[in-house]
Formats: sequence, C-alpha cells, structure tokens
Amino acid sequence: MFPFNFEWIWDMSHLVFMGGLWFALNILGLGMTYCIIKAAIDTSKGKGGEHS
Amino acid sequence: MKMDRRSFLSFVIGGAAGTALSPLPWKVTDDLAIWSQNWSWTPVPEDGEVGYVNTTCSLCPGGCGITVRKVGDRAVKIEGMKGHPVNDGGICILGLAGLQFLYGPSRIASPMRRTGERGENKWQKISWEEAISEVSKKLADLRSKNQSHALACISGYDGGTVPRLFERFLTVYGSANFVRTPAVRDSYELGLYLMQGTQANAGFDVENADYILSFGCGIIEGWGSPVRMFKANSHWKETGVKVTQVEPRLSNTAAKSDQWIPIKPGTEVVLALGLARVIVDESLYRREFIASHTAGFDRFVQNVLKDYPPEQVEKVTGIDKAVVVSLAKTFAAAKKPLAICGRGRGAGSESAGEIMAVYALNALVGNINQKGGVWAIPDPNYIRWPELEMDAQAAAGMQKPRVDGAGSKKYPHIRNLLHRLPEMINSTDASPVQALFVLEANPYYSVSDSAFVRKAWKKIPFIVSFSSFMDETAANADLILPNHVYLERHEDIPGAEGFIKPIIGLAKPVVNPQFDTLHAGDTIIRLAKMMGDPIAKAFPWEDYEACLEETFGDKWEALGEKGYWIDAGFEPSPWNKAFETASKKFEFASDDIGASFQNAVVKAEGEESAYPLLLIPYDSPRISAGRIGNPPFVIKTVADTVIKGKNGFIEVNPKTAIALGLSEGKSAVISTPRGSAKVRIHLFEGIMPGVVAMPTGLGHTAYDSFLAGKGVNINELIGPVEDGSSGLNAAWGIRAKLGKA
Amino acid sequence: MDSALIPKGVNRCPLSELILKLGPVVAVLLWGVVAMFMCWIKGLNQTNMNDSYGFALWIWADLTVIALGGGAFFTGLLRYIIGKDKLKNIINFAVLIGFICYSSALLILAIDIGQPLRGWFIFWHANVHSMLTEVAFCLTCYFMVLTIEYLPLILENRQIDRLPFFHNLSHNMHEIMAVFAATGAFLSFFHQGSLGGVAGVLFGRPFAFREGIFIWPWTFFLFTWSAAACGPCFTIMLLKITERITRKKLVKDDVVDLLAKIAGWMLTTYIIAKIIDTWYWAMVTAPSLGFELTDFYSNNPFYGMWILILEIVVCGIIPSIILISKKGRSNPVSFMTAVVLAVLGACVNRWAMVLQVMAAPVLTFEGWPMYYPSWQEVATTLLPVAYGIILVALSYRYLPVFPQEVELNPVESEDQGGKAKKAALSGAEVSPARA
Amino acid sequence: MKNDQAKKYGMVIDLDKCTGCGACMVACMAENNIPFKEDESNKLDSITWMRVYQLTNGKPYPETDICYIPRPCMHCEGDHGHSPCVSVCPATATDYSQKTGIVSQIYTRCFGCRYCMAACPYHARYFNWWDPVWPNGMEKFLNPSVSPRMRGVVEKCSFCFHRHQLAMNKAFVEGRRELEENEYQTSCAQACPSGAIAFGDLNNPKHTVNQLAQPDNAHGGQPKNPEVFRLLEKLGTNPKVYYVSSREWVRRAGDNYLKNENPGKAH
Repeated sequence: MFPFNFEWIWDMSHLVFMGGLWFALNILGLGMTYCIIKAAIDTSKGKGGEHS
Repeated sequence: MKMDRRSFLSFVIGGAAGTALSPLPWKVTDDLAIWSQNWSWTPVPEDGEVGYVNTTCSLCPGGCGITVRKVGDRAVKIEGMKGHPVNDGGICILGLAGLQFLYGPSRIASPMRRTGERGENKWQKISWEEAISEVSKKLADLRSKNQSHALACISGYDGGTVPRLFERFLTVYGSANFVRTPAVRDSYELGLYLMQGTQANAGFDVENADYILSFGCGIIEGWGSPVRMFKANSHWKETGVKVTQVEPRLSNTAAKSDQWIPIKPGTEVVLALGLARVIVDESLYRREFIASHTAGFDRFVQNVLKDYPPEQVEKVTGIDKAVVVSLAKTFAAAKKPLAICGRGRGAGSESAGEIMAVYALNALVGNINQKGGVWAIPDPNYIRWPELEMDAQAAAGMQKPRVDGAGSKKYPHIRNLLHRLPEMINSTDASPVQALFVLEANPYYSVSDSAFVRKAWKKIPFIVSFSSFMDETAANADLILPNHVYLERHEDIPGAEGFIKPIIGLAKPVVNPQFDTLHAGDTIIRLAKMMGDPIAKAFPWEDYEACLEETFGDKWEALGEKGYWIDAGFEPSPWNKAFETASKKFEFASDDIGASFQNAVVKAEGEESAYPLLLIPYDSPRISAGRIGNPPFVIKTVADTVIKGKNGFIEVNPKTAIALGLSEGKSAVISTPRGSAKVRIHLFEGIMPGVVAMPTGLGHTAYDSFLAGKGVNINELIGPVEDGSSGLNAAWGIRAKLGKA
Repeated sequence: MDSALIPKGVNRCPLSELILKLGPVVAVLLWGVVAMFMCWIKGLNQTNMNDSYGFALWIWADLTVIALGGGAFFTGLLRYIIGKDKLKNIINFAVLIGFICYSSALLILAIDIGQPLRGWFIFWHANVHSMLTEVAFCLTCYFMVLTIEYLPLILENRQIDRLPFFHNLSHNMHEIMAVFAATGAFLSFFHQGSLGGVAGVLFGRPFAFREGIFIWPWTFFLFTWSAAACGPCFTIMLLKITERITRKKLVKDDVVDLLAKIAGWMLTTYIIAKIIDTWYWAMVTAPSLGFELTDFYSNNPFYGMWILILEIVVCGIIPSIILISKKGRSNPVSFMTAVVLAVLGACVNRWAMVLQVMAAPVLTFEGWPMYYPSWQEVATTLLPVAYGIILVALSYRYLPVFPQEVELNPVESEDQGGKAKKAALSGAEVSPARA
Repeated sequence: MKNDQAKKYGMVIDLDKCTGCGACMVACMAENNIPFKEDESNKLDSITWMRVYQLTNGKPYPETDICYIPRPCMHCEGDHGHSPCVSVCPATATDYSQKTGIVSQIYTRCFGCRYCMAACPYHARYFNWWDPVWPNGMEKFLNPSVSPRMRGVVEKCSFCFHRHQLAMNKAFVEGRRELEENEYQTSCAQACPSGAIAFGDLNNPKHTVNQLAQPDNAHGGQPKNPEVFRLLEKLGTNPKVYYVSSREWVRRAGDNYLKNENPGKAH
C-alpha cells in the first residue's frame, strides 16, 4: 500500500493501481475537508440553521 | 439547553476524531493482528539439537531398518534406514506413523488393575511391585493345585528373546500352551516340512525372478516384508518382469500387476493344480530337477492331476480354459518363474493343499533353492540359554496336551492353532485355560468369530495383558502390565518375512520410556524371580538387557553399532543337500501330501440357498489389521468409499447390487452364519459379481477416538474353517447375504 | 413521542407501532449477530463451506448485494454526470439502498475471511495484481463515497439541520456532490468490474475463465454492465415494496419510468453482450481447454442447464423486452414482473459465477461436490437484510428520503393539503416540487 | 536474475510404480505437522498436502483398471510465474520464487479469503477450518522446522521448502553454493517405498527429473517424453509435477478432451 511496505515495487502496475487509489482517496479527502472548512466559515458568518 | 447539546455533540465528534488520529487504534489493530499470528493454543514445536537413531521397526514382521530423527529428546520423524539390506531407505505408511504410537493417546501409562466389569474400562493404577506380585500369587495358586498347564500365553510373535523368555517361563512353570497368532508362515513351514523335510522359513528371491504368478498375495498390501516387496515391484516394472495376479478382487496388487485374472474365491488350489497338469501334460517341466531330485512325481501326476483338466479348472475357477493353458505355458516358459501364495497380507494361514500345490508348481519349474525361486531359510539359531531344570510339576504340566491341539496326533506337524482355542474353552464347563498372558497380540479383536471368542473369553478367570496400548484385549483383561513401545526398548527382531538371508534386527530405545511402563522381558524375569525356584533359577539374568547381551555374546557390540546382523553370504543348500525327507528328495507325494490334495478345496461356511453371496475380507495398505490399530495419520488416508463418518462400506459389483436393489452409499445389512452387521454399499467394478468384500482392521472398539467405532470388524462375520488335513484355519471368506437396511 | 425528529409535512405511524412491526426483524438481526459472533469466535467450521467450496453463500450474497447496490452509482451517474435531473427524486433512496448494500457487503466479507483480525492486510500488503485487492480498495473507497452521499440526508434531519454547522455542511456537500458522484462512478466501475474479474481471471477454472482486453476479462465489463442494469431495478423493486408497506406513493411514476427505461436499455444491451460472451465461451474458450458446454452443467438439481436458461432467457431477454417497451412499463403487473426478473437475473448470474465455478469439476477424476449452507451462514446472510429493513424504516421515518412525499401525500390538517392531494391525483403532469 | 543459477524444482511421479499405498501422504503429514481430526472421512475438509487419488478406466468387470495418482501442489509456473493462485492472492501471502520455482505460502500473512483455493484447479490448497489440535502428548513429535498453522489460513504443499533451507545452510557452511541432487529431497520422495517419486531441478540435465520428463522450456516446460504428461496441461498452468504412465487411458485422464478429440501432443 505504501512504498515502505516490502512487497512494493516501483513498476507500472503499482503506479497505475496505487496512483488511481490515492487519486480517488485524495479527491474524497480534499472534498470533505473543503466542505467542512467552508461549513465552519459559513457558520462563523452566521449562515444556516435556525438562524436562516 | 441548546449550548449543551451543541457542546455534547462537539465533544463526541471531537473525541472520536481525536482518538482516530491518535496512535491508539492503529496500535490496537496491529497488536490484534500480531496476536492472531501467535495464538497460544497453536503449538510452537520446541527446537533443539538434531540427531538420528537407527533401530528396527517391529510393527509388522517385515524387519525394516528405520532411522528416527530426534530434536532434543523428542522423536520427530521416522524414516527408512539407508543401506539396510531389507528396505534400503524405504519405509511404509505404517512405519512412518510410528511416532503416533509412541506419543499416542491410547498408550497405557502404568500397570493397572481392573475395578469394574471386564470391558467397562474402569481401572486402578497400581505399582509394578503390586502388579507382578498379583500375577505371581495367582500363578502360584494355580500351580499348587496341579493346574500349571491351565496357564496359556497368546503371543503375536515367537522369534526373538522376548517371546522365548515367555515360552521358557511357561515351560518351567509347567505349561506347553505358548500359542502364536496365525500367519501364512505356518502354512509355508508345513509345506517345507512335508515336501522338503526341513524345519525352515520360506524365503522368496523375488528380486531375481523373471515372472511372478501370485495366488492372491497382497504384494502391495503388506505381504512378506512390505517395503522389500514395493521395491521388488518397482524393480519388476523397470526390468519388464511380468506379474500375474489371481484373485477375485482388483486389489492394489492386481491393479499394479500386468495381468489380473479374477478367480472364484477359494479355488486357487484348483488353478494351481490345473496349471501343473498343463505343464506336465505338455512336458514343460524341468527335467534335470524332476528326474534326479524329486520323489513321487509319477504318483503326483497320476493321482492328482487326472482330476484337473483345463475344462474342469474352468468349471471350478471360472477362468477360461484357454487362459489356464496360456498361463501355464507362460509360467513354464519363463527362465525363473516364481509362484507365490498367501492371501492378502498373509496374516492368516492357508490350507496345506494350496500351499503344496503352489510349491509343486515351483518344483515343476525347478526353482527350489535357486536364484529367483523359493528358498528354505533356516532359523538363525542364536538363542542358546542354559538347559532348564524342571521340577515334577513342570514336567507333569508339559506332558499334558496343548490346549489348542497343535502337535497332537490329529495335528502332528502344526505348532500353533489359535483358532481352536475358543472352541476348546467353550466346549467344556471349566475352561482349560485358567490364566492367560497376552503378549503383543490382540486376540480379542483379531480371532475370527468374535461372538464365540467373547463367550470363551468370559470363561477365562484371569487374563493379563502386556499391551502398550488400550487395545480390545487389554480393555478386556484383568490386569495390564504395559510394555514399552518398540521405540523405547531394546529387542532382537529375528528374520524378515519372506526375506532370503538370515537376519537379526536390533530395536534400540530411541527415547526414554514416556510412561511408567516396563519391558515385557523384564516383567517376565521379575515375575519368575518373585515366584522363586525352580522358576527363578531358569532366569539367571539380572534383567532383560543382561539376558540380551549374554544371548548375543561377542556379536552384541557389532549388532549395536550396525543395528542388524546378517548372514550376507548365505546361499540356499544345493539340491543334493537340500532335502531331509526320507527319500532325501523333494517329495511330490506322500500320505500327508496326498491327503492335503484330496482336501484341496476349502469350502466357505454356509448354505448357498440361504446365503447366495460370498463375503471375502481384503487387506488395504492403508489399514493396519491384526495387533496394531491404525494410527490417526493412516486412518486419515483411508478413502471415503471405505469409511465415511463411522460407517464402513462393503464392496459390491454393480451387477450384484442391481439385482439386490442397492445403490452407491445406501445402507445395507450383511449377514453370515456367524453374525450380521450394518454397512454401506460401495459399487466397485473391480470385484467379481456374486462376491462382496470388506476391509480388515476396522470396527475397533478400543484404542482411541480416531479409530474406535469406525466400520465393521470382519471377524464378527467370519468363522474359522479347518483345513481337513492339517488343521490350519483355511477360511478365506464365508457365505453371506446382503439386504436393504 | 419522537415527533420532533420526524420531517415536517409527513405522516408517520406511532412509534409503538413501528417498534412492534420491527420486532421480528430485530429478532432476525440478533439471530444473525449471534451467528456472526459464533463464526468469529469458533471459526469458519461453523459454516458448511469446505475446501471445494471456499466461496459459497456469503460470497454469492456479497456479489449480489454489490450488484444490486449498483443502483446507487448508476442513478448518481445519471443524475449528477449525465444530468437526468428528474432522478433527484429517487437518488436519496438509491443512495440509501446502496449504503445498506455496501455496508452489508463489507460486513459479510469481515465474517467470511478466516482471520478477520488481519483483514486489513489486504490493504497493507496489497497485491496489485489481484482482482480481490482491486475489489477491496474500490469497495472501501466507494463505501466512503456512499457515506458522503448519505451524510447530507442525515444532516437534513429536522433536529440536526437546526444546527448551523451541519446545515452548512450538508449544503456544501450538495454543492460539490457531482465530484463525489463522479469519483463514485469511477470507483464503482472498477470494483463492479473487478468482482466480475474475480471469476473471469481464474484460468484454472474453465467455467469462469474468459478472455478479455488487457488485464480485464469480459466478465469485468459484464459485471459492471449488469450492475448498472439490475441495480436500478432493485432500487425500483424496493421502492415499490416500501410504497406498498407505507401505503403511500413516494416517487412519481414519471421518475420511476425514466429510471426503468434506462435500466431496460442497459439490460437489453447487457443481455446481448452476455449472449455473445456465452456463445464465444461455449464455442471457443471452453473447447480450447478441452471442455464442452455440457461438461459444465450436471444432471444434479443445483447446476443443471436450467440455470443458463433462467439467467439468460427468463431473467434477461424477457425483462429486457418488457422494460424497453412503453406498454410493458405502463402495465403494473408486467412492469413489476420485469423488475423482479431483472433482480433475480443478477442473483442467478452471481450464483453461477460463484458456486458453479466451485462445483464444476476440472480434474477428470473429480465429481460435483454439493453444498448447502449451515444455519450460521443463513443467519449471517439474513442479518444484512434485517439491518437493511431497519435502516430503511428509520431513514424513512426521520429523514427526508423522498422529496416528493409531501406533495404526493399532503397531510389533511395543513392548509394546502387539499390542493396538493388533488394535484397528486392528477399524476405525472405535476411539476417537481421546489428544491 | 541470473538464469544459469535459477532452479526449477519439480517432481516426476511414475504412475506405473505408484502402488497407492499412501506412504507419501503420511510422510508429508509427519514432516509438515499436518493436523488430524477424529473424523477425516469428509475429504473436502481433510488437510492432505499430498493426496493420492484413485482413477478408474471406467470399464466394467473384469476389464476395469485402477491407477493411483499422487497429487502434491503442482507449483505451477503459469506464464512467467503467473500461477493461478499467486496472482490472485490479495495480500501477497503466496509467492512464486523465480530462484527455485517454488510457490510459497506465508501463513501469518494469509487472512483466509480462500481466493487462491478458488483459483487452483488441482484442489491442492487447504483451509484450516479448525484450530489444529494434537492429543495430549502428541505435540511432542512436531517438527520444529515447520510452523503449525493457526485456524483460518490456507496451507499447501511447499515441496518441503524447509529442507531446501536446511540443505542450503549446510552447503553454505561447507562453502558450497550448489546442492547435490540428494541433498534436497521432499519428504514424500524420500519415503516412497516404490521409488515412484523423483524430485530435483528440472533445469539440471544431471537430475533424474530432467532426464525423465525432458521438459521443453521453450514450450512452457511441456514434456518431450511421450509417456510423460502433466495434469490439465491445456489450462496453461504450467505445473512442475510430471507424471509417467505407460497406459494411454491414464495419460488421457490427465486432461480434458472433447468427445472427438485425438489426445495427441497438440500444442
């Protein structure tokens, strides 16, 4: 899974497969981080909830 | 309120996020995985220094050399001993599993006295002192009542110092009733005695024969010395030696043979004599031997062979007469043909007629004491102990006839007739056997007609088992004096079944005794000493080891080093010196022999009208029968068409099954004149229609849960059939019927 | 009692009635949980699996729920990427079903493996050449996507929504949902496919083995395709069951019809591809390995030729024809028949691709081993079903799963009730509710 | 990878000599700490790394014939190490060694998904459905060179790889890099009383296995000896266990053929 796992090899299979995986994970992670941070900012601006 | 909920939610979510980001869950996950890799209940074998011990296997009469690998003080693996003259590195399935006997759950851990009813398996541990003195008292009591001849000993073997010590004990005590369990060698000895006049064991030079005609021998199932036979079989394949197997069932041997000739069971002798007739008829016999070294040839030809023309042979055996003729020609045309007999493993005797018919075949082609032939192997007569001093009681006891009748007028040439024992006991009110020793044998299980055996057993007041394992006999004994197992003890193992050189193997203790057991040799010596003179006097040795050492004298050291002693230069006597009959020739005919041939065909017990089928036992290389119970590893290899769960299967030809409305796997009941049992059907194209077969060695009630209760003990279904001329048990099967359960 | 949690403008049965009705379901759930722990504590000897059936009921259930859960990704794809806006009225439900299916699949996998405590080795020591690795990774990632898609719905619960942060979070997530949906579609394509690849790459098992493109055997594409075809059918089937149970119309017919029509065309194209695949396999692939088609079907009741006919004709061709014809879709009986058959078709296909792969002998001297599941296997397989029912019931009760419900089922006491009800009765003409 | 050093350990089993006695099975069990249960008659959950199958020619009495065929792990090379099981293991718990040609199994890494079992057409892989239990005292004969497996993992024949390691260690100490043929033998090959099992380096023309099988490395190791065959040759698993039989029906039973197919040595 990580380059420091000993079965890791720097070959095409690993680059494609793990590349795809980390790409997807990053989109999900960044997307959620974005949503959470934006929600926090919006909240601090007083948007949403009962107040809206 | 609002703030509270908000802070609570924040606390929960923050806490969860904090925990997830901390190393804790990762550490726990990792530790759990590591734990799952090191479960404490999955054993980790202890490491240690590796060593090897050479010894001799005595699980069967094969006499193989084995090498035991040790790690520290544990024995971890048994392998064949390289360079051993009998098995040269090879090993059989049973020998490989030997450590399961050593460390097995059915070992008896100490001397025990029965407390419940016989067979209830309620025991009290006692000390060796107490155990031996109990036997001593019983025997002294018996002797004081002039009943010394009522002591009997059933032994699984009679060669070597241990059984000889037991026999010596019986003799000096005053009993001739040392009875060895039956084996095909009884028949061979008889044949050699009657036709060659020698007291010898039969050896077969299988490696040098160039054609093998086997009358039902389980060459692959354990006949002779098993590993040697396996090697011979491979040697035959390599050198193109053809094997013809004559038997009603496609056994492993038949499957490996070049030609399988199915024959109606029990008619092998007719085929053998029919072949002899063709050979004589067509003058295919070896004149140089027949002319100068045989007697009674003409009488043999006239009296016996007139009854066996090929047409008649076909009628009786079911073998096409053309096949009979061509078989005879093939046999006679070979340079060094060898005919052998002894059904399956050879764990039972055969009729004298059958043995001698096969000997006669070998004699016709002149391969007696020749390369590739049948050899007479003399006993390596090495046990020379001081003469016995017998008191009056002993002498009187020894005068009494043996309880099994062996050696009597009726059965003059036979040494052991164990099958007669139950009948002798059951036919009188007071059992002629008042005390019984059982040494390395399991007669309660292995003597046929089990129900009758159990009845006789009840009448014997005092039974002592020397078994290492809780076998059926031990479980139904009154006192158990457990022997070391073969890997814990010193012992001489003379001879290897069917081997062509005199050989003595030495068993050595590979590991220290695992339990509070005692060498049976020591037990008998200590018993003798406790009984006082004159018995004690006959056992001048301090212990068994001293006895063994003294027995071998100057050979002892070499024996210990090499692990065996062999008369490597042994050659069979040439024809002019080989025969010790009255005529000093090989005798084709004498009164005894004539009688044997007249009673050649041994009929199966039972009426055909009531029992339309023939039930035959078969030996499987993966099922140990006789005194040794199959160990867990070996049971594991047994096919699911032989045992499934606890059910045992019976092999039935599909034709037979269709007629009976039975199909694969169905439950059925097999009934014979001696008993009946529940079985399941296995359809097998390799068995003659009308014949059904069941494996030997199953249906144990004792031993461990790996073996007990699986399948049927075929001895429950089969009874002895006495060979009219010799008295040997020549049963090869029994009439039976099979019905839906 | 729990009215504060129930969305506004909808009618729900009393809590006590819900508890009473869910009672038996909870009992099944607990039975499943007991069996699950037995398998974990005592090991897989609790099952009737064996060395010939290393994959059995569980793996079949796994493949099936994932295929049927495919409704979520495909509806998401249609809604967010293709732009079939109408489908937003069923997307929540599709996501919910998907979430249930995928969480169930993960749970079953966790029971199915011999060493659950080391299950994470599949990630840590990943072998990128294994189809199962691809399955595990994509499955887990896609489950994350489903959670992300399901989360806003939870946040829309009346009480949670009152908290500004959660309201904003839900809003923001909706904003970029297309990104998540696209990722989900990507992941789904691969794990649905690799589940097909799991069987297809087994070149030691001629029943399963298929040629293909690059590293992907044909089953890779067929599985994705069939999931896209049968998943929506499963969503529709469950919708209809939910409507039957709640005695309410929850999604308008035009929405269902659109989804069914698309599913129908997917199924049609799928079954054509499947027929070509089967034909090629039977005529070329298998014979090259020494097998004839009949060798793969035995005369025992489990694996007869009937399975092929059932899968392709009864559960493939027939529902395809019904679903692509307007007439077929408009008749409720034929429509439901088609939907159910399509779902059954996916089940049968997965059955064959798991159990028959195990059963069909390859060595000439072996026979067809038989298998029937132990009660522990059945219980653990029913566990997700029970869990799914409970989660659907609770989601339906507390979350605004069906945007059209209020409109279709106006609550009498409210002002506009009468109007809305009349509108609902007039059917498909009604424009979708306001966002 | 230096090709001249690469070994390809394999087996040639002479089915004319094999008697079906089962010694190889027990030799394997004793060497490799194979567990045993009270009831082992369900062959579908009975661990036998080496299993002897019984084949019949399907003819009725008395033409019926039997052949026994021992089946260890075939240690398939597949296409360049792409053996059926190795490529599917998700956790890299089984591996094909290019150095020895042996397919290994790491029990502590395996998490029991059984995908490899689904992949293996030879049923050479076994799952530990039960915790291994040795009756009290019997754990004394366990071989320290082979670790007993815990419940929940897959195991299979390793060509007694520990023996290879021990032999290599010994050779190393003696300053050698190469093993003699007899220095590394599997437990079954050593035990077989019929001498039916030959084991050695298929790449080494001095070794018996090479001489018997005459593997054609240009064609996936297909045997050039017409009496030698491999199980399921057509699947392309490229196994390293070869069988010798003089009987045509036995050789035919080694693979699947279409009804009208002539079982020649077609490529």
